[in-house]
Amino acid sequence: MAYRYFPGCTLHEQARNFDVTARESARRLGLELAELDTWQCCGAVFPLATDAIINLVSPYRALAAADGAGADLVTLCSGCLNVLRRTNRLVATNREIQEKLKSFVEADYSGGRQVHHLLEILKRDVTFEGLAAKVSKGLAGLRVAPYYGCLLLRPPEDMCFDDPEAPTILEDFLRALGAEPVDFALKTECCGAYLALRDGGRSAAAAVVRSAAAGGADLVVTSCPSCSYNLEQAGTALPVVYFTQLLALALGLDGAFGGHAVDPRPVLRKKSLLPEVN
Amino acid sequence: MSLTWEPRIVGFACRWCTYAGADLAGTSRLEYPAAIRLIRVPCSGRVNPSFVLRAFQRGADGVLVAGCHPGDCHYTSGNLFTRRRYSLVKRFLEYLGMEPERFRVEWISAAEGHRFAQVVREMTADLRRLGPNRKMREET
Amino acid sequence: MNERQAKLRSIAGSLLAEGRVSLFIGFGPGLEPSRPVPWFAKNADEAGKLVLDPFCGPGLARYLLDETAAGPAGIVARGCDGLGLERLVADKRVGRDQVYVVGVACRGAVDPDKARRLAGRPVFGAEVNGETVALTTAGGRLSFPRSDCLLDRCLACADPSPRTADTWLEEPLPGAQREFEGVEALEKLGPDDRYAFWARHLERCLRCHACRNACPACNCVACSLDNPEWLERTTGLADHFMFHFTRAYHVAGRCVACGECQRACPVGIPLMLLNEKFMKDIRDLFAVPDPHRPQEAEPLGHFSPDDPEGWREGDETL
Amino acid sequence: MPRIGVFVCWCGLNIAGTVDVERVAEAARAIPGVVHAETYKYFCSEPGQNLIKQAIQEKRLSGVVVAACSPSMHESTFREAARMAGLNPYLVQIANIREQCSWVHTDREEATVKASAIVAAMVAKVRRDEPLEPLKFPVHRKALVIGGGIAGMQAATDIAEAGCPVILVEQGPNLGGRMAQLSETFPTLDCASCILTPRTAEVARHPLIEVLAYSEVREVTGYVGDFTVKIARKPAYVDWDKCIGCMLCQEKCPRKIPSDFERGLGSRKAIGVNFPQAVPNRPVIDREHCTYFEKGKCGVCAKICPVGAVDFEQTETVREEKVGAIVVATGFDVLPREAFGEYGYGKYPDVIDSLAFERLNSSSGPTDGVIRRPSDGKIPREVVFIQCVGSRDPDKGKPYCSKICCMYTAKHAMLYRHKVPDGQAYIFYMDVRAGGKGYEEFVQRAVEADGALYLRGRVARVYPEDGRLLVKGVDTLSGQAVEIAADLVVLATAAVPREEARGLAQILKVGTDEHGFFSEAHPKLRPVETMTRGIFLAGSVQAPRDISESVAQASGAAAKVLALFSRDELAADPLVAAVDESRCSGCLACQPICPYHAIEPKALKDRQVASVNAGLCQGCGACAAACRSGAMKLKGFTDEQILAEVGTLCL
Amino acid sequence: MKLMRAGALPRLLETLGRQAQVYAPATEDGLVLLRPWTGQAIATSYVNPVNSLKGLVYPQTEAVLEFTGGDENLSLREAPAPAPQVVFGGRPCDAAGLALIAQVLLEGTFVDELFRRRREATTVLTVACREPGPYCFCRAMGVSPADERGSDVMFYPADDGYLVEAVTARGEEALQAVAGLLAPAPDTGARDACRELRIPLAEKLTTDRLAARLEGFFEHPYWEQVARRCRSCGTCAYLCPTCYCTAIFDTSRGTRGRRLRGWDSCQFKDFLLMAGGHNPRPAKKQRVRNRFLHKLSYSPANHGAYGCVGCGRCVEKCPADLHMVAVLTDLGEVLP
Repeated sequence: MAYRYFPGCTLHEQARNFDVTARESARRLGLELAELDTWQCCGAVFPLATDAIINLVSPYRALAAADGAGADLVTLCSGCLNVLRRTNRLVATNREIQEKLKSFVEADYSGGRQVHHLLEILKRDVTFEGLAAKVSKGLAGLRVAPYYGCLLLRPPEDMCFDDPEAPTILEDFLRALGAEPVDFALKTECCGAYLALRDGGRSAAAAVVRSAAAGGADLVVTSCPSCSYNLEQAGTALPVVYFTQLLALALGLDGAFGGHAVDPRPVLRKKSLLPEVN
Repeated sequence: MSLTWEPRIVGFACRWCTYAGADLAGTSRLEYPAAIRLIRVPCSGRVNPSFVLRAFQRGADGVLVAGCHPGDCHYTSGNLFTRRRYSLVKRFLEYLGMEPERFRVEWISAAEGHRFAQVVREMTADLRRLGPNRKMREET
Repeated sequence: MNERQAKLRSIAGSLLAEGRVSLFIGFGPGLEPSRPVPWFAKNADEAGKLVLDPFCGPGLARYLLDETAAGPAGIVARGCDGLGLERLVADKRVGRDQVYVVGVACRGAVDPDKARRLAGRPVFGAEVNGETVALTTAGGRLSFPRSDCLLDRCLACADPSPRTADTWLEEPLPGAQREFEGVEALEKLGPDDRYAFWARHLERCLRCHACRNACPACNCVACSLDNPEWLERTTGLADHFMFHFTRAYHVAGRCVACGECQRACPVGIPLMLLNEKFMKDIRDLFAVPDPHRPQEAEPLGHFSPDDPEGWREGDETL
Repeated sequence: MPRIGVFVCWCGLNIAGTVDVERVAEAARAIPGVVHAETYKYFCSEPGQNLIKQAIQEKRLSGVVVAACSPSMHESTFREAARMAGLNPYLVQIANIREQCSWVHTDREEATVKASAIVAAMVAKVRRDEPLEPLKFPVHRKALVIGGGIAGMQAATDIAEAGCPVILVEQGPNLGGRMAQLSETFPTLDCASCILTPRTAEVARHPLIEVLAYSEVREVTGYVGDFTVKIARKPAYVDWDKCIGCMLCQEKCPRKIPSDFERGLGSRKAIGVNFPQAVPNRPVIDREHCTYFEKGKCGVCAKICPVGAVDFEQTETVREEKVGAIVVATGFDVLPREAFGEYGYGKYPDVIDSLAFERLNSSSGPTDGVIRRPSDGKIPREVVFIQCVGSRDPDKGKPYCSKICCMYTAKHAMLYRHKVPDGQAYIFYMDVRAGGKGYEEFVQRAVEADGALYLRGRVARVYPEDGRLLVKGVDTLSGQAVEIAADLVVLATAAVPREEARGLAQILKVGTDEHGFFSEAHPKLRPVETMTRGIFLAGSVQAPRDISESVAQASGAAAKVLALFSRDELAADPLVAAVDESRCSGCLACQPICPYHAIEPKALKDRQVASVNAGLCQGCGACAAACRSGAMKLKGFTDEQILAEVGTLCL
Repeated sequence: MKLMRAGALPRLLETLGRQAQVYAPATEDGLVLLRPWTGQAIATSYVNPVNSLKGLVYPQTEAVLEFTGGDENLSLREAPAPAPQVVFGGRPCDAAGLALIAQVLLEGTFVDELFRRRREATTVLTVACREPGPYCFCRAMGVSPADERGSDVMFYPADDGYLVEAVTARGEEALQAVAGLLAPAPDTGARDACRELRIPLAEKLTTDRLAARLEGFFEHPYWEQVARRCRSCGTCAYLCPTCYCTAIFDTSRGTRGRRLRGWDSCQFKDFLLMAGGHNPRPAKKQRVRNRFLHKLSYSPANHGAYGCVGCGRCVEKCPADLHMVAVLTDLGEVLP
């Protein structure tokens, strides 16, 4: 199954390590993530106003491009997944909006395609047993707190990603890598998103990280650049990495751990998962 | 025929489920087109396929046969015979040239007042598009 | 003098002589050799006149309805007669023990009208072997393809021999699956074209009941279509639709495809296309491989918990 | 010549508001055979019915059409009125011009034309009606009650007290049902077992009540007055006749398993009873958790039993009973644990449901009545009660209100304060519903006397934080987000039907709503009856009910049963099938169609015909539709009548 | 005697069609039927149309009267007068059949108004026969291939057209209207050919003094034996150009309705079923015997002509081959 890859703006800039580790790992697992040749920002937020159709033009264009290439769309960032998948569902179910977008974008896409997240593809095509077999260096001993945040899970009827209250896909993924997932209460709580910038340490993000630390986690893993930023700025010593970085590490590839606000490498060295600094 | 033609639907409704569902649409004050006129039968299994043709013969534009969902029949198996009979009769009517939208078989429970109103709305809309039925109809 | 016919005469004769049967139903000499008539031999002499040749067309099973009242009756049974008898037995209208079946392997009956048109003159004899039919006329033997000579129903026949018989005149031929190309062709048309097809044919209907009275499945003591509440005597197209819709539904899952209704129709309405539609749907919807053969449980006399809702798929294609 | 009277009801404005009733009456007058037509504001009222009676007598009517509300409302009322006026009740038909016309259409012209057509169709039907007499059947004055809870026991007792024998079938090993698990009951706080156990003993002792515990109904055939019921007795692996109830086996059994009765908070032995005062006081072996059945070893109970009552080879036995009426009282269950992940229900040990809190409260419970935390057994200082968990929640749970949770939660708060004077109870609620007698006062006492703190708002999430449960909710009255560090969280989970209810409904051929609660014949007029005559409902099988309502309903159902048994023979609707032997070919195509096996062959002089056993026939008409020659006639719904209705509706 | 070129036929019908509904033989699904003519091709190579002339003058269903109103205000109305019609292409045997029916329905004590009006509104243009059909036996029944009875105009097929000759005043009138298309006939060869046409099947049948010889044949076992193969359907009666039995019945829709007359067949099981259930002819033998004795014995006795015109339709179409020629052949051997 060929997919068209929609990286999203942040993965070309701030979260380049997310993008690089994803591509390398995918290639190692035999998954072909051909990037869309033309794409724009997904709009970052799915418009709640029913007449804000102009905001849907960009995600629609990405969907139509993928459809044009005869493939489904795959993305990594929770934000992009949320916007693209909800746009896709709206186009498929709302005839009026579909007609307007078609005429405006001059494309003929009416919602037949699907939008996948890399984790979903790993689970379905590679399967976690298959992944475990491909792992060259299991992340034994590494205690990882899987943080879902909001955009992957909610609203449940649109996202259909996992059980909105008790998701397990990240835990299974981590076990496949040999790591030990840490269950913590706030794994599906909001990280504060844009509000976190205002009130600094006291923010929701701090509560999340504290809860993860309380669970005994060595580091937190997420799939959303904005959550990652907020959790890192929460002013605790708990490192926050993208799930693809651990995937790359487990597959013996470079985890691109440089450039984090809280450097995860000391923890990984302590767990002898990274070679000592030479 | 009145000046502006109004579609006429003859409905056969089983008293335990669909007829009660239609009553519920009434008690819930739902509104639906006046095209349908129901005939109360003890069970959808009572509806002889020749009744359906008699309705078209006498001028009905659409016919509905509706009963309990399979498994809920007050008489256990009435609707299961309906399912078998009308699987054949629906296709035979179309084979004779009847447009599929003119004859519908539905399962509508006593709790589905909305579903009943919805079916009537859908049928009426379809029949307005198709216009009056001429096929298998006697000359007046 | 074909020895099949001679063997039949001797069997019938001895059955009558021994009193094993009070009557033997078969074919006897008609006006022309190409039109033998249903024959009811009551003694050895009349049995001696029995005819068995490729001109024996009319269906015989339905006569058993009236002829077994007086006592057991013998019958020469082709596949269609055998299934017709099974139908009457299944409907409890004739006791199987009241009938002595002489099974034959039928290769199809020549349609006298088709033969006359092809030969252009009276026809005295016919031979069906493989795919050709040899007609003997005053001007010598002429041979034609089988599909030009035989009765429509024989061309579509899937049951050359009855499924059971008390004695066999010859080695029975195996049954086959029926195909329904005629139905499939009609299904491909749009609703209006299909209606036009049926309206054109049914408009000629005389309501003479030849089809009903020829049919082994139409064996009711009192037919509901004789009741004016169900069907008035008016002869409008809508009444014809009501008659043929009701009759087709009444024989649905029971018709044995003997084709006698279509053969008997004086105005050439393709009645089998009606019955075959029900057969095809029963085969496809209820997984009955041979819908025209009487089943253990009648298709419309029982249900299965996971029956499909046949009207759902009916919405787009038939 | 038919002399038909048409009576068009205004129904106040319900019909007359949309339908021009005078024009409908006028149109009816023009129909051949109609000799009388009038309108009136309320024909179902006493004066209204008198108008009909008067018209029947004065105009010698041969048929009546009442154009009014649905036949399911007043068909029997108008038929009774006609009978009193001397007209055979089955010559009365109802034209439904309210629920199916005036209430669903707004255009006056359209509604009036449609109403007239419906009336005309009913006139056509009445013309072809024939006078019928109700069929008479013998009545087995014996009742079957399914469910040994408080409702079932009440119904059984009322019926037995009236001198009729009762078979009380209870699925579990002992009587008591849900109430046996309760500690005290609102609003009087009298202890559940004090009022229940005497009743269970009384029922078990009653000469006319045969208790079949650990049994299930497998099949019900027949009809009111003559039901044939197959009851299966599940293998208890203990011969209850021999057993003397010494409970040595329970004592000595080495295998401890979590007890469903204790909601998993306490344990029980693989063999034993649910609670000491259980009636019948006989043990049962839980086959799934018994070492003998798993590995073939142990068998201590068999060795220890002084009377050799333990029998590992015991198998299911089925017995057949003839009963005249059935009362269904199978009670309710609570929403399964995994339904609410956000509260950690089933993941965090100190998040329990109300039924478990009842067990904590119960003196015969796992903690002998002391409120202790399941995790560490400490006495909780702060307890949070969360109402409407799964109730009034169309998205994740059930849309309906479970009715009893507001009351038992208030009770829990009071009991908690009585047992832990310095403890603080918080109750997150949406709307307290305390509509019963003395209920509101009871809740106010919980607030004022026992200091329960009611917080109006829903709880978003419960999660553990340093040994306690952090409850994140909101208090909508103050608009403040609220966070309570609680030692114990009690969820008032939704009441749902028992899992086996749907199967039982299909065995009894009784309808259920989409949640699985049994459907009553009519919410207002026939709450304890079902659509199937002779089958009645009591208690939470029909919808969440508290104990007083269940008992009241049980007595109501018992009264209905006794009304049935008061007559020596039953009158049944004569709308059954019959064979016109002159038209019948005896092909018996109808026989396999009948779900009630009511059709048999019948030999005439020279041929065979079909014949219908009017007792078994329920009048579904599937055979009439299968009869090709039109010989099978369903009275009240004959081919001629339906064809006439079709013809009239198409004019 | 006039001559009309073959090509002129459509113009003739078109002219006559200006004041009347024209019927002409048309081919449909391999059958030739008398159909309303709207300019389509006129069939010529046929023995007899499947539907006979009778069907257009004595239709299968015909309104006797119409009624409206309830119990008090019942009002009756005569059925509307039939529209004038011109029927081309019927054969002389059909026309002779029509004449027999006319004799029964118009010259008896009771005059059937419905039939009279429709007969008078009809102009019968009969085409005589130049070639016998396989089942024709008209001569055996006293009908000739050029019989003029019942026809208004005779058309004798000639090599290049038709010899045309009016028989009745109505025929004369019709020919006046199309005089332009007609030329004086050079000779009467075509007519004579039709008149002398030999009918081989008829020659095999001996039907002289048949009525007399049938006296006392009522209880002969022959009827029992031959009737066994009859299926009591209505094919013979409904195709026969001379059967005139009908039944009266009402139909109503709400307060409007019609009283109708429709064909019936003495072969139907319930033809003579009376109120109360009595049926004088319950057995096939009685019904089959009645049909043939009516046509061969009672009709000659009452109306001086056989009740059969030898058109051969029943011979071709009876599903059990129990038709007039079969019986006549048998009677030849069985009767003294």
